[in-house]
Amino acid sequence: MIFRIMAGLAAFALPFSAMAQEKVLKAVMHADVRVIDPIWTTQTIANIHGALVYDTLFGNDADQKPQPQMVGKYEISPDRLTYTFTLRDGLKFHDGSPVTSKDAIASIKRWGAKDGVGQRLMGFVTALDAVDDKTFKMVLREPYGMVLESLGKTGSSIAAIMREKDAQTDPQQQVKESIGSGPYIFAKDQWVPGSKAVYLKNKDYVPRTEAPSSFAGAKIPGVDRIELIWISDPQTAMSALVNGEIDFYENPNTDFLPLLAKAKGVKLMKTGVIDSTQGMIRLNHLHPPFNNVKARQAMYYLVNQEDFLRAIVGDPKYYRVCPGLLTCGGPYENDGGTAFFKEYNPKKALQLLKEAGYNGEPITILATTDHNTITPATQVLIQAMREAGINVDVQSMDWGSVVSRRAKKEPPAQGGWNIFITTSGGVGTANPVLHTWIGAACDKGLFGWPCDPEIEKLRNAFGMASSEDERKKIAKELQTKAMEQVVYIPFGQWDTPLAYRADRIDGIVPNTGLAVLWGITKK
Amino acid sequence: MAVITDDLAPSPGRRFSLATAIRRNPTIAFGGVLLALLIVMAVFAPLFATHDPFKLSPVNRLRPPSERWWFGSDQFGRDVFSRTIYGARVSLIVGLSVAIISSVLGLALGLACGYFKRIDSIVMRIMDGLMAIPSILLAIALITLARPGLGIVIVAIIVPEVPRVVRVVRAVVLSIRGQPYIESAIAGGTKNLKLLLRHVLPNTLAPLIVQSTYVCASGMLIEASLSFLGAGVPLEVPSWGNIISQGKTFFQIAPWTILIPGAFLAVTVLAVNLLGDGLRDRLDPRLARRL
Amino acid sequence: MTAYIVRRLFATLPVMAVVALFVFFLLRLAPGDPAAIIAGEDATSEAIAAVRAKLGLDRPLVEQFVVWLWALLQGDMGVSIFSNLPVTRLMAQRVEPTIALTLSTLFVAVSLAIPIGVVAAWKARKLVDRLVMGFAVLGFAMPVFVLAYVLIYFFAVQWQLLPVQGYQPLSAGLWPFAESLILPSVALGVTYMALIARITRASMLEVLQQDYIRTANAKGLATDRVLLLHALKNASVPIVTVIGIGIALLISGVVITETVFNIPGLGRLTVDAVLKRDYPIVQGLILVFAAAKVIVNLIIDISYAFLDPRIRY
Amino acid sequence: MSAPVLQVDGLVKHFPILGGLLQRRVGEVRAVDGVSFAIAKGETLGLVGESGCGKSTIGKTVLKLIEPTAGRILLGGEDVTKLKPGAMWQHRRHIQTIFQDPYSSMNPRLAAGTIVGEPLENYGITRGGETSERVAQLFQRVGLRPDAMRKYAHEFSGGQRQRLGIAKALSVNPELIVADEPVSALDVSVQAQVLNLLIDLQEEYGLAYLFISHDLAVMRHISHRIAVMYLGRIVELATKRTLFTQPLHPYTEALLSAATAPDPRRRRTRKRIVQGDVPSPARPPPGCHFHTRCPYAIAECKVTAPPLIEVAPGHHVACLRRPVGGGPQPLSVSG
Amino acid sequence: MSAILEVRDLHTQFDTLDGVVRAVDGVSFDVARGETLGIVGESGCGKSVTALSILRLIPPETGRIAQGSIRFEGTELTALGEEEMKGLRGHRISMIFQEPMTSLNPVLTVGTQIAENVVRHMGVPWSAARERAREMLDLVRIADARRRLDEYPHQLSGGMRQRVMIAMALSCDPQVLIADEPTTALDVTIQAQILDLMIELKEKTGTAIVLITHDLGVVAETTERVVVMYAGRKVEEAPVEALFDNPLHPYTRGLMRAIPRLDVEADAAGTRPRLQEIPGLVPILTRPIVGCAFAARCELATDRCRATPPPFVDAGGGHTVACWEVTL
Repeated sequence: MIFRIMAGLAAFALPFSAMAQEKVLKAVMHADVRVIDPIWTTQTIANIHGALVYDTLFGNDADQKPQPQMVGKYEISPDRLTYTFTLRDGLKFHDGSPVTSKDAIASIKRWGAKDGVGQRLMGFVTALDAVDDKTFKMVLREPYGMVLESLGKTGSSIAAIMREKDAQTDPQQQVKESIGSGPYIFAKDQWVPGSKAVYLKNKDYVPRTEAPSSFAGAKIPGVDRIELIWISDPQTAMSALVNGEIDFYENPNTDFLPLLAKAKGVKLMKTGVIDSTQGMIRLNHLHPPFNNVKARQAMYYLVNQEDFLRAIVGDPKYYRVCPGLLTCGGPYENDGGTAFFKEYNPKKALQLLKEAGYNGEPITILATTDHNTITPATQVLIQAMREAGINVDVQSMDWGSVVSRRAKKEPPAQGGWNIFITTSGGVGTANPVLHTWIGAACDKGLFGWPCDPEIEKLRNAFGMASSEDERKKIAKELQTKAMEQVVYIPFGQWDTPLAYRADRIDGIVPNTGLAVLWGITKK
Repeated sequence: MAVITDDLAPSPGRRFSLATAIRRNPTIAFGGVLLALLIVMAVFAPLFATHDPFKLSPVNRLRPPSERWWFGSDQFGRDVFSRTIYGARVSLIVGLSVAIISSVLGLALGLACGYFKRIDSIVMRIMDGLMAIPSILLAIALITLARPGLGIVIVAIIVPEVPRVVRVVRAVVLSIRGQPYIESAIAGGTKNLKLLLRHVLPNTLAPLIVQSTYVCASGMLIEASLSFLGAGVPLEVPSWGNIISQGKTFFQIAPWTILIPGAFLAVTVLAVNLLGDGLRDRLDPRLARRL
Repeated sequence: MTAYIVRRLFATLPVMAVVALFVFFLLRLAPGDPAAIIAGEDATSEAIAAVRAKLGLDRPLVEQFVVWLWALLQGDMGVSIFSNLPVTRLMAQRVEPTIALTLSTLFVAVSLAIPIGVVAAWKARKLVDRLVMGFAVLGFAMPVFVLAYVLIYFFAVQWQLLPVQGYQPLSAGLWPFAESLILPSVALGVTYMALIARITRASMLEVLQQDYIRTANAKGLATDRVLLLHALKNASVPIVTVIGIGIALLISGVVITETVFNIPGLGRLTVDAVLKRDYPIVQGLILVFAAAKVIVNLIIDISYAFLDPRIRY
Repeated sequence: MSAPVLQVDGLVKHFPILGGLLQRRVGEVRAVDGVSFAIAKGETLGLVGESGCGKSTIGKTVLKLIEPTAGRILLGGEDVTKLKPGAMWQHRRHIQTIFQDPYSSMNPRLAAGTIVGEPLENYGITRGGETSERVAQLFQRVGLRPDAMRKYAHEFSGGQRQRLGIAKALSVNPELIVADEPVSALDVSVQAQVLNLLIDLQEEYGLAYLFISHDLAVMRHISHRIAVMYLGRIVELATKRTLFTQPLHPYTEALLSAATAPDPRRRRTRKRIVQGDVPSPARPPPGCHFHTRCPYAIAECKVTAPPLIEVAPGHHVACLRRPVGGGPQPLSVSG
Repeated sequence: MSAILEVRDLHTQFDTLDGVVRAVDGVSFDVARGETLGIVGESGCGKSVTALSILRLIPPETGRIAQGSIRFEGTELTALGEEEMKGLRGHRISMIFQEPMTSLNPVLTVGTQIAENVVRHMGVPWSAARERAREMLDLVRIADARRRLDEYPHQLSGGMRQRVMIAMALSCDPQVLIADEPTTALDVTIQAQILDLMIELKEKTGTAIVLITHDLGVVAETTERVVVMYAGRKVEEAPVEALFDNPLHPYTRGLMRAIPRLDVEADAAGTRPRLQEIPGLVPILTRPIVGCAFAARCELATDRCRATPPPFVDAGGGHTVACWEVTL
């Protein structure tokens, strides 16, 4: 009897399984897609989403050289003050409407109002006007060396081109729809926040013809459907990959790398040429005690990078001690200001803090509970601070709440904070202009709000420098100043290779920091 | 003159002997001894611990059990054995305080409900409402209202447990009220307060004690579950739920981080449950039906 | 009978009213300004005031409650703070896995627990009984999440027999659907099985002491008829009661099981919402779970009439 | 003559039956339906009847453990019907009770001495050491060793527990003891001990008993007067001797004919005069409740409820076919 | 008359926390075809355990037949396999119990409960068994039998339930019917009806009845022969008239004097004669009893009584008694 029912059910289920013939990429990212506006937030996951759905005018290639992406041809005036862009043919939004200059201009303006790199660029821009439907002009106040690099940026937030009406949304508000012109279409009706986001192949997408390299070159949608599945537990995600339940796992925990390396069908892949992640301890410059530079510098005595890296990564093969702010192994690595780092000495730290006026007040640290690198790093810092005898007020919360709370400028007692820890992508941190966390633009800067005009000046100078030697010199100066001001304390850098089922998928485009999924094909 | 009747009825020589007591109530003895050991371990945790349970030692992370780390180390290089021993404190504090507080509250409300109709109809509606909300859900909903901490966790576990105690006490009070010995006491001129204190209250204690052991076990499990979900005691407190929650990521390469606190939790709950089962069989066989 | 059902339905109203009141005050009792919570972290004070006005949070509490209740009765549970999606939509898309998990656990647990409980009672004090009771006591003490990881370790990781995580809808085929539910159902069901096996044994033991069982034995009836018809049918009322109580346990367990097995159901939504302090979702979930429990109780009550002819309404 | 120890006039006790959508009262169990009697000092009045006839309800009602629906209860001439529990307390000392079930009528967590001494404390008759002295005397009096005071109820046998119950009832020197089936749970040999004790005590202290039982033989042994009850009403009330030698109500006759006797020779000679079951007190038959089983019933019996009439001095009967002065002639079955 | 059931030296024991209870301690008796044997005694004397032992219904977890023989129509029941024993129960030997309220299964219809017995032992289909059940209900004079078949026990009165029990017990024409206190829970008028019915049916079917009761009145009115039990032992056995006319054992005599009587003419003054008491309590069965079990309460007891169990003495006419001090 029971068997008969089961047989009946099986027959009923058959047509469904036949439907499942379409090629589906099941990928687990480091986070869950909750916000669908890549401009509104710097969250990496929102930008992975954005990179699938939206296209960009330029795309930096693996060597961080900008290449035209949506732009067909462009001209730079000899005085390097006027840029004329012409969109290539065949660009259409997912709702069928063509991409026009107006869309591009509105999008750049919104991005330029919100994103750190964009703000810097827009600081130079005096006019941004449409010439015709496909052509528009950008006029600068003075020459700026990073125009195309900024537009082709491969880290958060990308300069995504939206429909004009979406781009006119207040940058402080999220766009409600996620309609772009990129290689994949966001299936909003199938989106289950907290569980999965679904993308369907954009059949009308016209890719470029060049070979893909990071954000540059052809973006060929390789599968019919991409499912970004959210598995919060890294072990579960790893097991799911080993078991073949998913195809792609963006950030396996380094502890699992030996297991993954052994697993049949699974391959590991380095995401880019330099280490993908740098750890950062961010202090709040607005409130005591860290409004005093002496107090900030005292914290250097509490950071032994090796301790942090061991706790996060474990295997020394995958991490690197790097006392500088600009990525070690990157083009602008230097030793400027690294002398601020001292031997681990909690007593000394407390003494210096006291000298800076600290008197045992609680120091509020935002401790995320659900992040596989930030959580352990925070624990290590708390331990060190406690050892020093600092009164630590630990606020445990999930990462999303940290992201919300770190934006609060109020004093810690009124919902603000003193310390939080975050990480940033290696490409971004390698370049002083793209590296927004190194900035010190006061209120306009990133959370923590370091404030030092000198630093900002140096960053501008870097952007306008004409030679590589000059850039390197400015970079060193900048790092020294930033280390002195303690814009943040780095605690090392590491790389997490991505893991995927080599027996099932192919065509992964490596890109440090922001996973690129469009090229992946399924066997 | 009436004759003095013979010896008293069956009361075969019951001199107390430990062996007999254990033979008759093996579950009480087993559960009780186990629990006592755990309590000793928790109270004297600093004496038993081999390491500082809070001390991070990233160099020694995820070490398997060995002479130095009896139960291995976790991902921060902390000693799992020492953390587990300290974790017993959290579980026992939560379990015991939940059991005691909800029993006291439940007893007061249950007596009131069983005795006064007006209070009964109001309080029981509220209890029914609270009972309609699954306990973990109710607990985590309450926890969202305040900053995480041991106190709020205990309160959040008590709130869903109290209605269960109230129901038991109320049912017992109602059934006691119908007992002939209550009528007998009333007929003998016993007044309300004395009736409550001398005849009703002592007879509710046995089922209440039994119930409170189950509440205690359930409290410990809920605490561990809440911590496991990240909604329990603050992360740096080494509760068993937190140890497991932090260790779950490394289960495949360091199973000791989950299995050892998990086993301690299971054994503690087991001990409390066995004690409860034994007490139930001993004190109140009628309760056996209701589990 | 109909009158009884109607009466019982009415009786659920005060219960749900208490739940609704609790849920309503949950947000109002939350630390800080509810409008600020809903408006989000970056909101300006004007934005917060706008939200307050829009939600009527500036009006008297009673009025707020009436408005809130009216919306609720029309199926409007508000909008999630974080994803800006309607709570009802978020819950609707997650109901299926939870129901599938609950029902499959119910099925697995009941269909295993009752037979072993019956056997244990029949062979009381024998080895089988001791094994069953041992299992029951252990199963009752075993935290779901520990058991779940052990199961995953062996069945999914070591032997690769079953998926580690995830949920496949029935539309993906019967086997994928069943496969994805086996481990979660077992992990979730063990406590429940222990509970039902215990009550089955206890209830059967009590029934087996009854005079009518002696009568049945004095008639020389076959053992299976005595056990399964004469005894089990009489023992069924407490068993069914505990199955009902256990469903509450299941709902609590679902929260953990879905988290461990990464099942996109209401349980995980709960955890996510709570950790993010997404109050509208938490409110909606409490209401839905409480309603589910009340309905289960109702069904259990009604089922008594079919199990025991003495019960008349 | 002094007022009767207990007088009951037209006592009614109905228990509501709830039902329907709103759980409204849809009917009632007429447990006691207009009962009157009186008990004199030192007298035993027996209440006999089958289960469901209301005899135990009468016992509880006169003790005011349940409130009567209608009628009057007079204790020593004082109307206690409407008294609230607080006011009733004064009177409880004079009316004590012995329960049927010696197992459940003792608080399992109290020592026997405490149970017996409780009324003494309640009424402030004795204090502290005095109490235990008095309790020891009571133990002695009912045939228990005083050193058993420290034991708990479950350590006593059934008969001994009944002795405890008697001691407790006796402790406040009541005038009336309501004894509800005090020996029906006891074995024959123990039953004799308890019955003898009750009689001794009555003679010693001049107690009155309201003795409730279903057992005619026990009733005949202990009572002075006997009231026979059927479905909430007294159908016959007479002295013991009259009732057993000249039963006038057909139901009394039926009870006597149905009772067994330890005499093998009687068995073939008796004729049983009733068949069928007792109707439910929730739906008693109209008219005379007994007409459904009465071999002598006439049409009128189905309509008219017969009043309890004194047909001879001290002999009351409620039967339409037994008019005043009808005498003890046998009735005949009529169409 | 040939004995259909022979019980010899039956010992049934139970394990309790206080030790082994010797509930039945060496009891022997015969039941002849078609006769009514009474077993009488106070609670705890082992009379019900004796009945359960015959059907081998002693719960195996705690109790056992430790010794002795039970022969039914020549077959040794103590040696029979469980399945064969099941074939016998409810078929050749059936039993009715004290509490008609609790002895019928509350969740099964009356018809099912009678018919399942018939199906089990007669191997007939359900329809035929139901028909048989209806006949049986007619036989025990339950009006409207066909409708009653589909009713549940709670819909019947106490008397009717006991009739149903009798119908069930007799449905397979047993040779022996064991009735354990069948009327104790019933009201006087109902008890009379049930006793009459049992006697009538016994005469109709020729089934032997073993009637177990504590009520001397019921024994006197119903049985032909009586076994008196005390503390797990048989103390006296006699034809019913002989027993009541001339009780020989001090316990039997004590019992007869302890009951209030209805049948003796009341004395004119309405005074209340003292009942004869049997002092003391029954012995505790977990302690081995040396000598006569009644010795502790017996006014005639001598040292011999306390030391050695008395043998049975034949007083003639099938009247035997176990007492050292009896004078014949």
